[in-house]
Amino acid sequence: MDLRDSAEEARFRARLRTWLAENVPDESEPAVLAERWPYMRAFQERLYRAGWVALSYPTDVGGQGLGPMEEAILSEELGRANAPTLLPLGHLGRPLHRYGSEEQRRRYLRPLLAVEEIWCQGFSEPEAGSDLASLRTRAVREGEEWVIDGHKIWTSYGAFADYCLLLARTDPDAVRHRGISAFIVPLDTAGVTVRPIVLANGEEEFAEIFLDGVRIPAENMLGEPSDGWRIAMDVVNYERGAVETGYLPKFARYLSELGEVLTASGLGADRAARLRLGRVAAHLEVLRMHCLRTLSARVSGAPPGPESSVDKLLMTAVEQELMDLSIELVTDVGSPGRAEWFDRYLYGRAGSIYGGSAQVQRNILAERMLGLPRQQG
Amino acid sequence: MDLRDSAEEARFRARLRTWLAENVPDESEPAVLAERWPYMRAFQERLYRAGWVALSYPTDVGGQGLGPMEEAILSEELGRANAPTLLPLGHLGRPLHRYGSEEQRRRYLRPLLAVEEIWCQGFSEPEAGSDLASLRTRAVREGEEWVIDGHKIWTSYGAFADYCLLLARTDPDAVRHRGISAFIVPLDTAGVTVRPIVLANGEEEFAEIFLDGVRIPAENMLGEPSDGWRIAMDVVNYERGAVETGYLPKFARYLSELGEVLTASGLGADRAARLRLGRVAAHLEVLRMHCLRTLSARVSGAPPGPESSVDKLLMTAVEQELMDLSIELVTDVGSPGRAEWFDRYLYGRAGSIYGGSAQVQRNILAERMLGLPRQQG
Amino acid sequence: MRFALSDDQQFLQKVTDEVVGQALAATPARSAATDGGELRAALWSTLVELDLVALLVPVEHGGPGGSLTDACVVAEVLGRHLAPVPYVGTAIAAAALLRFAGGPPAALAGLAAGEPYSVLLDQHLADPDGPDGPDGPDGPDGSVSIAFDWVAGARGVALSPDGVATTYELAAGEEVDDVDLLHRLRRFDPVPAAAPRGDDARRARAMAWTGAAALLTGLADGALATATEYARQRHQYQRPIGSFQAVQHLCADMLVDVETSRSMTYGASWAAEHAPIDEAMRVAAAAKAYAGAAAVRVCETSIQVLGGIGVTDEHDAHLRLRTAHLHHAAFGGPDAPMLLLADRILEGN
Amino acid sequence: MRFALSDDQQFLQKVTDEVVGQALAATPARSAATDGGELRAALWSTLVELDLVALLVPVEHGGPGGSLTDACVVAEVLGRHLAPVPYVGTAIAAAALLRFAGGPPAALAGLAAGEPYSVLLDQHLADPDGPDGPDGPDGPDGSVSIAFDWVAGARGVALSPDGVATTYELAAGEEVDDVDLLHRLRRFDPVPAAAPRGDDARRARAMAWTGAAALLTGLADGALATATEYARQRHQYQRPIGSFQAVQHLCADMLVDVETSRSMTYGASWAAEHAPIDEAMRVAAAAKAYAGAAAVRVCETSIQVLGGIGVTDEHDAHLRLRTAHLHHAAFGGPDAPMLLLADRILEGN
Repeated sequence: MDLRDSAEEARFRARLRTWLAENVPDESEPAVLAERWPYMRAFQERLYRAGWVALSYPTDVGGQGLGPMEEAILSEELGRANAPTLLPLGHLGRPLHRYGSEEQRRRYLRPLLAVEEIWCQGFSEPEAGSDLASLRTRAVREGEEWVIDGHKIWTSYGAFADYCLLLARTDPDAVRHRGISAFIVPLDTAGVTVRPIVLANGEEEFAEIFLDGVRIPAENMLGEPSDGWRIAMDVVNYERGAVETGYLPKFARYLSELGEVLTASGLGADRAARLRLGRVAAHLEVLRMHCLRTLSARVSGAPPGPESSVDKLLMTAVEQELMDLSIELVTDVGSPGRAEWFDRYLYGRAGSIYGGSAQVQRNILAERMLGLPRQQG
Repeated sequence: MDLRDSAEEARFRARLRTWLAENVPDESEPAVLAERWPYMRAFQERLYRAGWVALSYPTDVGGQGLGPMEEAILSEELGRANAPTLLPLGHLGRPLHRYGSEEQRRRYLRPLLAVEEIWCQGFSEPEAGSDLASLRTRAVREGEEWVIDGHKIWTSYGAFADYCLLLARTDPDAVRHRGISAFIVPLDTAGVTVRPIVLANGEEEFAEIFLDGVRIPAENMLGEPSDGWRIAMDVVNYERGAVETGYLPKFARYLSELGEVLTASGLGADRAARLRLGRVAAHLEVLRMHCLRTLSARVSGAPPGPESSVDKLLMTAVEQELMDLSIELVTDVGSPGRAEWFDRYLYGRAGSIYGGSAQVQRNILAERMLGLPRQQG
Repeated sequence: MRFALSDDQQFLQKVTDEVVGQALAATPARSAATDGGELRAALWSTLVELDLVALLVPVEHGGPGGSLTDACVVAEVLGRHLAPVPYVGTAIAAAALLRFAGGPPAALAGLAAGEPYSVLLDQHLADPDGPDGPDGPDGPDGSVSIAFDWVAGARGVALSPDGVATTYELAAGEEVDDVDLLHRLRRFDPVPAAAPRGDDARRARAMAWTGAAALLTGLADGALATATEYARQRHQYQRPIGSFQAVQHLCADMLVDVETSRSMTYGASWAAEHAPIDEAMRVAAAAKAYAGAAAVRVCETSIQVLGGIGVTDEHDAHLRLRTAHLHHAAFGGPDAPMLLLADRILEGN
Repeated sequence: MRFALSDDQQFLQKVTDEVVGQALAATPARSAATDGGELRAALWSTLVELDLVALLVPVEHGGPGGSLTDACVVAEVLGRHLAPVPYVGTAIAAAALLRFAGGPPAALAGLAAGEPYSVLLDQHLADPDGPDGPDGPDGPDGSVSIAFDWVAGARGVALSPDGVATTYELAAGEEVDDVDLLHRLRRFDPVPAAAPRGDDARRARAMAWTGAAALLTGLADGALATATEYARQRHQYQRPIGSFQAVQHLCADMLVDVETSRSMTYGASWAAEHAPIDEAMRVAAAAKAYAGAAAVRVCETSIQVLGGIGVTDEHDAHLRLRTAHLHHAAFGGPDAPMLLLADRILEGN
């Protein structure tokens, strides 16, 4: 155990801090997505040009050849500097890197990491949510093309994306998660329609993608036929880890804002409020420590496994507890900021649903980590 | 809606209050069961002689011919008078009354209600807990006798009982809950061994009953062959209702004691403690109101159904919340009374297990009240 | 003792359910968030015509002479349908304040005739022992400025410092950006006001709390119905999700919350009107505290069962959760009832 | 940054696990409640022989020069096995107090040699802003009287009012009837004491909190193992109960609690010893608060999975729950760490 930066890590952190001090924009993050997207994208481009993106990717694909520790330091320092939220797209580079052909890696990976081309993830469908293996989108081979028909949903930032990493059924006879393949789909192909989904808090970061006779070249399959499930599980496990999502600094900022609310309302000395605040603060420390542990385990290079469901459940629990606290503390109707806190709280309710519902995460832990007997039926 | 006593109910309550003022013993309930049992029994005998027991049973079997309202008033007034806890045996009279032959009712019901003969319930087995239908105790007909072999567990007050209402499998070929019959087993019969179970809090109110070639007369079957399951469900539904258990007054007393603890510790003005206390107080009001509603529904005479699982889950939740509060408020190690509160808290953990675990109650509500599709497998 | 709805009340429930159900089948509740008040006004006049708004107005002032239980039956149905009308504010809270705290007879008669009244919220006044005391950040000592369940043309009602229900013209004012999209709040120039301390004002408070509890119970019941319906139809892993024990248990916990809230609310609907004032306050406080927390819990769980669609703007689930939060917070904040109950116990020692 | 046990620490974990496991397989932990101290003494001398008790004693006073992480590895194993030894009190809390708060060198040497030391609990002192303040009901202002993890012959250690760790002969005294049956408390004549305010005393407090968190993590891990083992074997409805989703999800929630407690505890085991004092306190406070609440929750859930046998005296489940509650409450009560964390945030504003 040693939570100190190594000499190398310390140098990295110092350089990063200096850069952030000069480059984090003064204006704060716009609330409306249409303004927030270019704001986030511009900062991420600036980060990339300065060499702070794709830290743990090899240099030959546009990364920095560093490790997960540097990714963690980046996440911490961005939070400390109150920097714009990063686009949560880094995990889509992983499957491209791992399963892509030489040509695919060369063609797609660098523009993805450089934020020149935006990617999204086409996994869920209206009838295939937690049960991803029941997906119905199908791809049929016709000569040198695949013809894709289907309907994807819950695609993050789909409205802004250029490419979609899409799952489709290529073998209609294979059962469930066999027979699924992964494709690289340019979203400007004829037959693709993208429609934003408005969330309860007004957010439009998700979208639906309709695919109607969409033709893509045969070489746009990622990996081998029927590799789709394996690729999807890799992505999902990365997605579940807290580290790459930038949640940690965001939560810390929220907590500090709640402290300000308390102080302003004169409740700072109230023991009930202090106990609640302290409880959430403890949970945030737990999230931080658990992320450090997860990161350390990743230094070996092994992709995350079913234990990432612990990370996901923890992250969800911390977010929901934090948001519940905000609703408990900001209860005077019409008090300033109440509607904004409520929007965050509403968004937090989605945490136990997307990326596999809390129920699915518990199934995974029970059967794959604890070895309990399979549920019957 | 009218929560006032009717004129008749008001007269009943007034008479009862007068009697209780003169008859509730001054010395408080002993903590140790060996002393508490005779204390409880003596008071219940006194209650019976004065006509306050079996209020809602017909007069011809030793009851008072009144209704569930009077039972509720009794429960309330006993609590208000800080009277000894009633023996929770009243629900065993119900199946005797409903399913018993003329002769059985004549022979057993009055001594049961009069506390002359103590009854217990032989349902659960080591391998048949929540899944009562998997019970293995068997009764084989030999001439004019039944021969019973098996092992019962979690029998309340089994060590003090004279008779056991026992479930046994009489048809080994019938599946699960078919083929089970109910018997009246005198516990002084040869082959019966009763062994107390010591609970984590030191309580010995439960017992195991071993039956080894126990022979009872053929006429000791209650109801028809294979009526056992129906009889058991009746008992269980009565048992789940809060009204006949005397919990309500006990909880109110505990809450008032916790108020004293708070006042004594100087935490009476602490908002955190007051909020917690108020939350539990609200839940106690809910329990009271829900019991009144259940009672009103019973005025029609219909036995309770699957909705009694709401009562049971509510009662458990209120008890555990109350006990959690006590542990939160009495945290100074070694502070006076902490060990006693802890014993009550430990006992509260059993509330979500006995009488059908909380999980089983939720299954019942989901499938039988909400009509959700049956669990598969 | 009789804890059950009378035949008349069951009829009232059925009629209200049909009328409101039909109206909202034609025009969904959510449209009230953007239609400039059209649906709200249409639904309100239906309720006025059926004499449901005037239930708490005494006969001598033109009301039909109903009980708080009657009004709670209506409020529960409105909550179940998520009806965007100012029923709790006008027909229960304002009516009770005018009736018990000596409000002007003309106002009661106007209310009976369908004139809208909006309660000026005393969230900063309701907890005399709270850290805020009666001095809130909204204005000078003991003043109120936020109108609850406001509609265009509504007069405001508040308890003036002498403890009498007083009405105010609410000419100007600005929309308040709170969480509920179907029940409106509007901020006006502060008027002086007192915490409900006298017995009459406390009775009115108990009735407002109970009315909110009834609406909250209805909201929860609707959320439960939506979730169980979805759980029966939605298939994942080749079976209805309602056949999974995890989903079943979420639904069962919702049912417990709904049924126990209902017991508490109807018990309080009798006690808040008829019991001695201390008991009325105690029982109403329990109803408000419990039904509020339960409704929030149930609406959250319902969203969990609904999965992805439950967090979209187009589904009503968030509208329901929003309305639950507003009513949980209204009339003194969520903590005031619990603090009152605690102090009862502490005073007893 | 390296968040992982070293090879040496994994070896330490393995050896401790084997030694303690063998000892308790021969004589069950529960016998310590009634055997007059026999098992406790036997197990303790094994730990002393292996130099596990002296891990925090500096080399110059005869210790092996271990780290707090080493001691937490041992404490976690002891918790998992429910070992009835005064490890947290003597080997972590007392050792840290003697070492950091200028305790007499002879006491550290004695501790290294296996002499028992018992920490005098300052539960009434630890929360300077709490309603009690430093004046507890146990004696005059700033006095302590309850010895934690007491064994026959133990000397007491407390922070005297000048902020220095001081030892006391504990001649007489009476057994305290608290909740834990395996870790003993004894009440003595009060001695004057101070809250841990100086940096050295706070470091010792951070280490005691972290040690308790390690024991609590082990307790929870053992409870989880017991429950999952039972869920695999116990059949109801003709299938293992562990195949029911409701049981699976209870177990999954326990696993999340255990793994996250573990992350927090080991993170704190480094920070409490090495980080700047404010960070050390913050992280240790989070570990104590979180692992305490999690262990209680997990031990309760484990009982639910065990069903009837879980609430009997003969099963260890209640002993585990009892030990969890004592350690959750020790060293200042369950609230002190959370209040400290809250005040950090509030001071930041």
